[in-house]
Amino acid sequence: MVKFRYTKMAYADPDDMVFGHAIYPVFCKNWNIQFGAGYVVPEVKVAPRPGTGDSLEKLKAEHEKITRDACDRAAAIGIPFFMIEQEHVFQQTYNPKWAGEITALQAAIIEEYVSKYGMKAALRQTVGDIRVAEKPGGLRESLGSEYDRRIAETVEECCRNGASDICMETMGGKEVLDYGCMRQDIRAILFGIGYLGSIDMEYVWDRNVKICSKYSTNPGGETNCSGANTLMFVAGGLTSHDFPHTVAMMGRAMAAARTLVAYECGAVGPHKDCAYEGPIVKAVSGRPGAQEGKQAVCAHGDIMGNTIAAVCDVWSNESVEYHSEFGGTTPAVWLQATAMEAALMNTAIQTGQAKILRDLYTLTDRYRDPQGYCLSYDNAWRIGKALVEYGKDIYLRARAAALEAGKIMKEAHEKREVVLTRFELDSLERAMAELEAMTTETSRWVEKCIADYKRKVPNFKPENYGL
Amino acid sequence: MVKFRYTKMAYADPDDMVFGHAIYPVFCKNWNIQFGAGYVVPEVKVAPRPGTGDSLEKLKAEHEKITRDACDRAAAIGIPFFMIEQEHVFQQTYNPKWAGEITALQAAIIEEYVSKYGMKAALRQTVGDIRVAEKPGGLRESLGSEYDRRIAETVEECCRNGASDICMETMGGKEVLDYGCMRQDIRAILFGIGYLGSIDMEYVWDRNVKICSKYSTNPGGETNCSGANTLMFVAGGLTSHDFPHTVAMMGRAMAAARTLVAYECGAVGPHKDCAYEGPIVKAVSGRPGAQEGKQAVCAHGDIMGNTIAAVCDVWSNESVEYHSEFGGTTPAVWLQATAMEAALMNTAIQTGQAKILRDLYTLTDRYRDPQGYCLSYDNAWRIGKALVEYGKDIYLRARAAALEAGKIMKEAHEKREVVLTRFELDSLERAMAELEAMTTETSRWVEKCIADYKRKVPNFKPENYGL
Amino acid sequence: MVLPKIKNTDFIFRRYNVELEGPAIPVEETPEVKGALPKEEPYKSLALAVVKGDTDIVLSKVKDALKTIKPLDIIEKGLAKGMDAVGALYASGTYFLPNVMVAADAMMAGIAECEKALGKATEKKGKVVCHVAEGDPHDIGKNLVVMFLRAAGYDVIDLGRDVPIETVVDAVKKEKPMWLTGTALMTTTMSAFPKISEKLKSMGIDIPFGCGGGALSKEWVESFDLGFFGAKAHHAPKLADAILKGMGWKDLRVKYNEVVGEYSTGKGW
Amino acid sequence: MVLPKIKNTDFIFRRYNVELEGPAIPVEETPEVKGALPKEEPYKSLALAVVKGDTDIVLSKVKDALKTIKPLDIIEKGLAKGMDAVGALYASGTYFLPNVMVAADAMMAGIAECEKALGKATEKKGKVVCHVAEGDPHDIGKNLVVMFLRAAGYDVIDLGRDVPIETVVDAVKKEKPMWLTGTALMTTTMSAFPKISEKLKSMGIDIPFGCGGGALSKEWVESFDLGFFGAKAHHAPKLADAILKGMGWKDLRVKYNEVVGEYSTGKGW
Ligand code: B12
Ligand code: B12
Repeated sequence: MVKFRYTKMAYADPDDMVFGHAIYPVFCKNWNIQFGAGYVVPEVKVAPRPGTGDSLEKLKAEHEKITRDACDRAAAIGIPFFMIEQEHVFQQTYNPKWAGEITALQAAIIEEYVSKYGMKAALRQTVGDIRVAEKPGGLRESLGSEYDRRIAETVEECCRNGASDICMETMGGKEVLDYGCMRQDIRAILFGIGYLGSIDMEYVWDRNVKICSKYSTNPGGETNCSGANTLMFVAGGLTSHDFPHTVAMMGRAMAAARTLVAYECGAVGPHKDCAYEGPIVKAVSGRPGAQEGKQAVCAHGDIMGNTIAAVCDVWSNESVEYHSEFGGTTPAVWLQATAMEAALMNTAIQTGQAKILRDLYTLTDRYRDPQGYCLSYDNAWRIGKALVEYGKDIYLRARAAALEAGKIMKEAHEKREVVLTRFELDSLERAMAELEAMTTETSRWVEKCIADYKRKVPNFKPENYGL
Repeated sequence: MVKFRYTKMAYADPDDMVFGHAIYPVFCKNWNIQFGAGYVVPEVKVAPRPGTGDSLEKLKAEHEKITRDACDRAAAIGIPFFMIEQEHVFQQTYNPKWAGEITALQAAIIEEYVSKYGMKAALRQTVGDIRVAEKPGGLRESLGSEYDRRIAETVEECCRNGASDICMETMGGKEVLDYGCMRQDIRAILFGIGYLGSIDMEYVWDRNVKICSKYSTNPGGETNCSGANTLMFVAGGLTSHDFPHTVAMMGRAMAAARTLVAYECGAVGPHKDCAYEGPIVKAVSGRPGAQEGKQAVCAHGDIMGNTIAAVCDVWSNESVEYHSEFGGTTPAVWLQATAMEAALMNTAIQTGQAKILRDLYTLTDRYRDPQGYCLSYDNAWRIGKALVEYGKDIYLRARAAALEAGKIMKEAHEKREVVLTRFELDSLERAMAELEAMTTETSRWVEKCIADYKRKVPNFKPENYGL
Repeated sequence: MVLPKIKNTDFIFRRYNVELEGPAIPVEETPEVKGALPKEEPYKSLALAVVKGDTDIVLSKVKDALKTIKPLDIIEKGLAKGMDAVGALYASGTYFLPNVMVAADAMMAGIAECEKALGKATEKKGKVVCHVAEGDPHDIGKNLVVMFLRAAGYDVIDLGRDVPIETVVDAVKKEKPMWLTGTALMTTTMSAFPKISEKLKSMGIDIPFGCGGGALSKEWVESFDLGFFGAKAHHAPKLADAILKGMGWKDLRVKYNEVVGEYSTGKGW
Repeated sequence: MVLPKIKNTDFIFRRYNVELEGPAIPVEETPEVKGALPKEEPYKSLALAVVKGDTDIVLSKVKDALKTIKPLDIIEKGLAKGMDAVGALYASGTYFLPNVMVAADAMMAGIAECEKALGKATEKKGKVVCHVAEGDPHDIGKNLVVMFLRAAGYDVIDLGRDVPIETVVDAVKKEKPMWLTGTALMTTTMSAFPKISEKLKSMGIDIPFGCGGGALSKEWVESFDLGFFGAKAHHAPKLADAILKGMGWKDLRVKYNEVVGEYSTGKGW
């Protein structure tokens, strides 16, 4: 159950938002680190190599390297604090015992360095959402989902074995979102992300928060990877022809409404780095967030890699495969990359220039693409504001966020601040019109969606959402 | 022959130095790009994979990928201008025909993109210095060096086939420097970098400038990779125990005296990215320079990756091997990385905040390590100033630069701005004392060095330097 | 914002898409459509309805046409031509993915209508089995491959995502497809592919195994037999056509760019 | 500077080296030296002179000692013990590379003096051939390997840099070393190593081939027979000792960390 709904903005003025500072900083049980407490923490995330998932031994050896190489580099260049995030591969979440042993190993290595050098550190475990809608039991343990049962066990194992915080990237609504993504069907996108996604979030995070509290592990938060990131990814670069960036941005705005649910269930932040909806989420919640951008080029292309740094509290490389570069192995290289950027932000904070640097980041990609424009903290705040007006209704708030994003993009186009292509503009106008035409009676809208998408999307099973 | 010697500072005030601006901007013959003309140009450099040097066909295929992937990404994220640098592998310089064909291929691909998108671009060819002191003919064509003859031919082939500019990392003095590096012998370092290095630079660059002028190709410039970078590299990170960072910095100061020789022969800049002596060189010469740092983590560790950006005109990733990442192939990934940073700098320029960002960069690593402290533009300027006082004498000016760097580091330690370790401080004081004790009669000093190092360094052959 | 407006964004970025994508012209007037569309009616209108992705119009036109024309002609001379035009529009950058998707949906609806009239399924060009590796939930790439293949007239057995090795091998044994595709986006799931290749080989099955997805590289896919790397989903029909003409996995490794008619690393975005 | 001073640098970086490296104490008083140094004179002073890297003192003390003591005793009980202490000081982070280098120079000078008295070269522990790959000028890593091995009492044939494959193979054939090392820092020169391995194998020579240098990775080196990856130059003596004790390249691939007593990727800096 959610404990409350956001109906007010945490930040009264967007100008109060700045990197390294959150209204509700977060303290970690181990290694003395804080988030949003006046400094930006660099994060590194490295994926194990092909084949290493074959056995626990191999996977442990790989995680030992990842952790050690990162800690070593932290000492070598004088990084004062950092977070190592481990995103589980399938095998890790599927085998709770593996997840536990690997967490314990990573925690022990960090402990070794902390006691030698006295750095501040954190170990984030991002448990994989291995549930598959079309498999027996679907998304719910109560329906007999073996996958879901294992997820809960894995969360517990990670907490027990020394994780500083737990994150997830849940998949709720993904089947409908995917359908909408491929056909640019804005209603499917809204139903998938805003409605089904939010329902599933509540299910998962209510449980996560309960498990975490047993071990004083922080329930971190979410990202709408399965929805908004999929849209952003398929939308691609300026020269891609797969999905309009304007509509991807509307999906992103809806994602904020969904990502907030983790906090409404009691998660404390920082949410996950790939949540580009972060600035909206922070504006509404005042909680610290992780972001990725300019230094996540290893993981994916990005056309707002500076802008998105403006109000971050953790700065991440997203994810890179373990391998060697001339400059070291990837955990070393990419921790250094994010740490150097975090150091720049922390210098700005210490010299009283944080807002200047924030605005430089913001302006750099603000006009490059409609997504960067909307995720600039001032516009993000506006989207948040529209969202909380309908904060109690998961459908209406997601819709309001999307509409506000659409409005912002149209204004930008009219002011010639971000000139849109025909495709971007047409798609935007069509999506706006469809959204506006939707009924504001939630139950009627939901009924219609269920009926339609049950027919159109074979994997969509309302019972997965208690519907 | 050098055309002149630097005896005055181009910048009267260090505060006039800022990224993207040089007193003498450089124009390129092709693709409409300028350096130091009010914007920072991102650079990408990618090394071919193992095995691709086996044949011209393989090497061409590899360079086609490198060039195309970079150009593609430039279009995809809207990069307005960029430079592709190709550092030759042995096979490329050794076979002038290969170098020519590859240059032509790369130029054709860039042309294709420029004509489609209208971006500004440059193609830098960095010819390998394949000369080996101990092989027949040593460093000089006149002594029968086959390697040297081929270098000259390769320079010409690159010019003829469309290179925008030519750079090199010459090896003069390396044999003596290496000896000095391993034994922390400051005199050997000074003799290797400051004296022998400068003599060899004159030999190579006089020729390069002549060849380039036939084709209106820009003679770019140098880096003291073989000297100062070796020292910096062996010095490593804070936890390395191989060479004192303070003495490495003194070598770096000497390197400025040497790198300037290219300009004294008629090169126009930008010098090469790995010349961390760049801020000193720019202060003295007013010419644009390339630098690498925060976004060159792929290539090497770096403890001044922000500071070094402060006055750059080209921003580079140094070098990465061609391979795939989740986010694309390395040419795409790393061009994006440097371009995103360059965009931040260019935003600062366009919003009138360049000096603020410059100082944020500077302060970030200024106190992290004595090297970053000295290469902060204000201190770099001081080193340049000391250097030009003795501008006409290659020994004395390198010595003066090193002494000034030493002085700056001692001051920093005394002011507790950069607290040194015992090892760093001891080494610094010893080196200072030795430098101060040296005769200021150049010819006497040189004679003694020749005699000593002929004995101690088997590969050192004075005739390689016309001595 | 504490900072002022930007004087000149040309030094920061350029929106090449805006610079390149000229004014909107109706699709009917693009050279791609003009070139591919049939001249006579009702084929022309049928094809155009597919191009526009309008399922309702397609259905009504098909029903109308079925009164006088043979179902197979409707498909081949009408609907399929429309889809050809869509392919060309996508390739030239005029059409975007969702346009293709809705056009494909419209065409499929039309074909289904024709098949109803025929009383049986139409003959497909060939059979392809597609799947996403075990443990891997990333299926958008695979879905695109399926869509492009179906739109091009192939019979696709879609095994879905998180598919165990055995299931894949059994499907190949049972369905005897001309081509098997695999998609994997994670370093830890992709290792299923060489195992599948081993099993198939040990059963004497020599089938091209096109593998794609974020985590894979050409080099890696070519490290096991049968495998060839698939860069972009929209390459699938051209690859299938080539396989139909007899190209094997060894040829496809070398002639990939030629076959699909473009250079793509298949990495990033 | 347009910006003010930094309030607190602890949030930007920390100089862990300064925090860790306590106050200067004379090397004589470090546990490493106390543990390794001989108790009796003149061995103690001899060893200490090596520790301090003072060639002049070493030479005069050796000359002195030679009047009463056997050259081999001077080396084994004096000079070599000093070098052991140096190794320990380097490992613990008290000594830095140049300290090791000058100590090695001093010891070598002492040994040469003893050998003069002996009338012949002393027996070395074993023979190692070292080289840098063809086309590669980067030889600092190789020079360090050579230095560490010589300091540890090995006979090193240093072939230099930019060494053709044939030269390496011939040297191995002729010198019959217990170990061959190769260093390569460039992606385009490292491909010489598998070729060398092939040639050696075809001649029936099964010798551990330790390969290191910036461009290489453990995985790559293990992709050809004989090869094992060398991470750090100062590992060389321990590796040589292990080879002397009969370890082969296959063991070294697995037991590397155990043998050298530390974890190192050998990448970066
Ligand atoms: C969207 C996304 C998701 C969505 C997927 C939604 C969906 N329906 O597929 C969701 C949220 C579910 C998700 C979940 C996870 N993800 Co994810 N995800 C992504 C992301 C951002 C984009 C992937 C995508 O859809 N791309 C677009 C499609 C179209 O591309 P594609 O499938 O590659 O297909 C293209 C080509 O490859 C080609 N193609 C593909 N197959 C074939 C076949 C043939 C024959 C041909 C010709 C062509 C072809 O065609 C397409 C182009 O035209 C990537 C980032 C990235 N850099 O890849 C991460 C990424 C793949 N995910 C990653 C991770 C770690 C995860 C999680 C494990 C995270 C976690 N711990 O929770 C979970 C999975 C949990 C689990 N079950 O194990 C990592 C994988 C790292 C690794 N180890 O390898 C990535 C790389 C992100 C990163 N950098 O960290 N993810
Ligand atoms: C210094 C340097 C130079 C100096 C070398 C001076 C010298 N005496 O060696 C000079 C200037 C000559 C030079 C030249 C060039 N360089 Co250079 N250079 C470097 C640099 C910065 C540092 C290398 C170094 O000395 N490292 C320190 C030593 C100690 O490390 P090491 O040799 O790896 O050894 C360590 C371990 O590997 C180990 N080890 C090594 N061997 C063995 C063996 C055993 C058995 C064991 C146990 C251990 C072991 O021990 C050491 C640690 O304890 C690197 C950067 C990098 N990231 O590596 C580039 C680098 C190697 N150079 C590079 C390039 C491209 C060049 C040039 C080709 C550039 C050009 N076009 O001019 C030229 C060469 C021209 C030619 N002839 O072809 C690239 C190579 C890229 C590629 N294709 O692979 C690099 C990686 C830089 C980069 N990122 O671009 N370079």
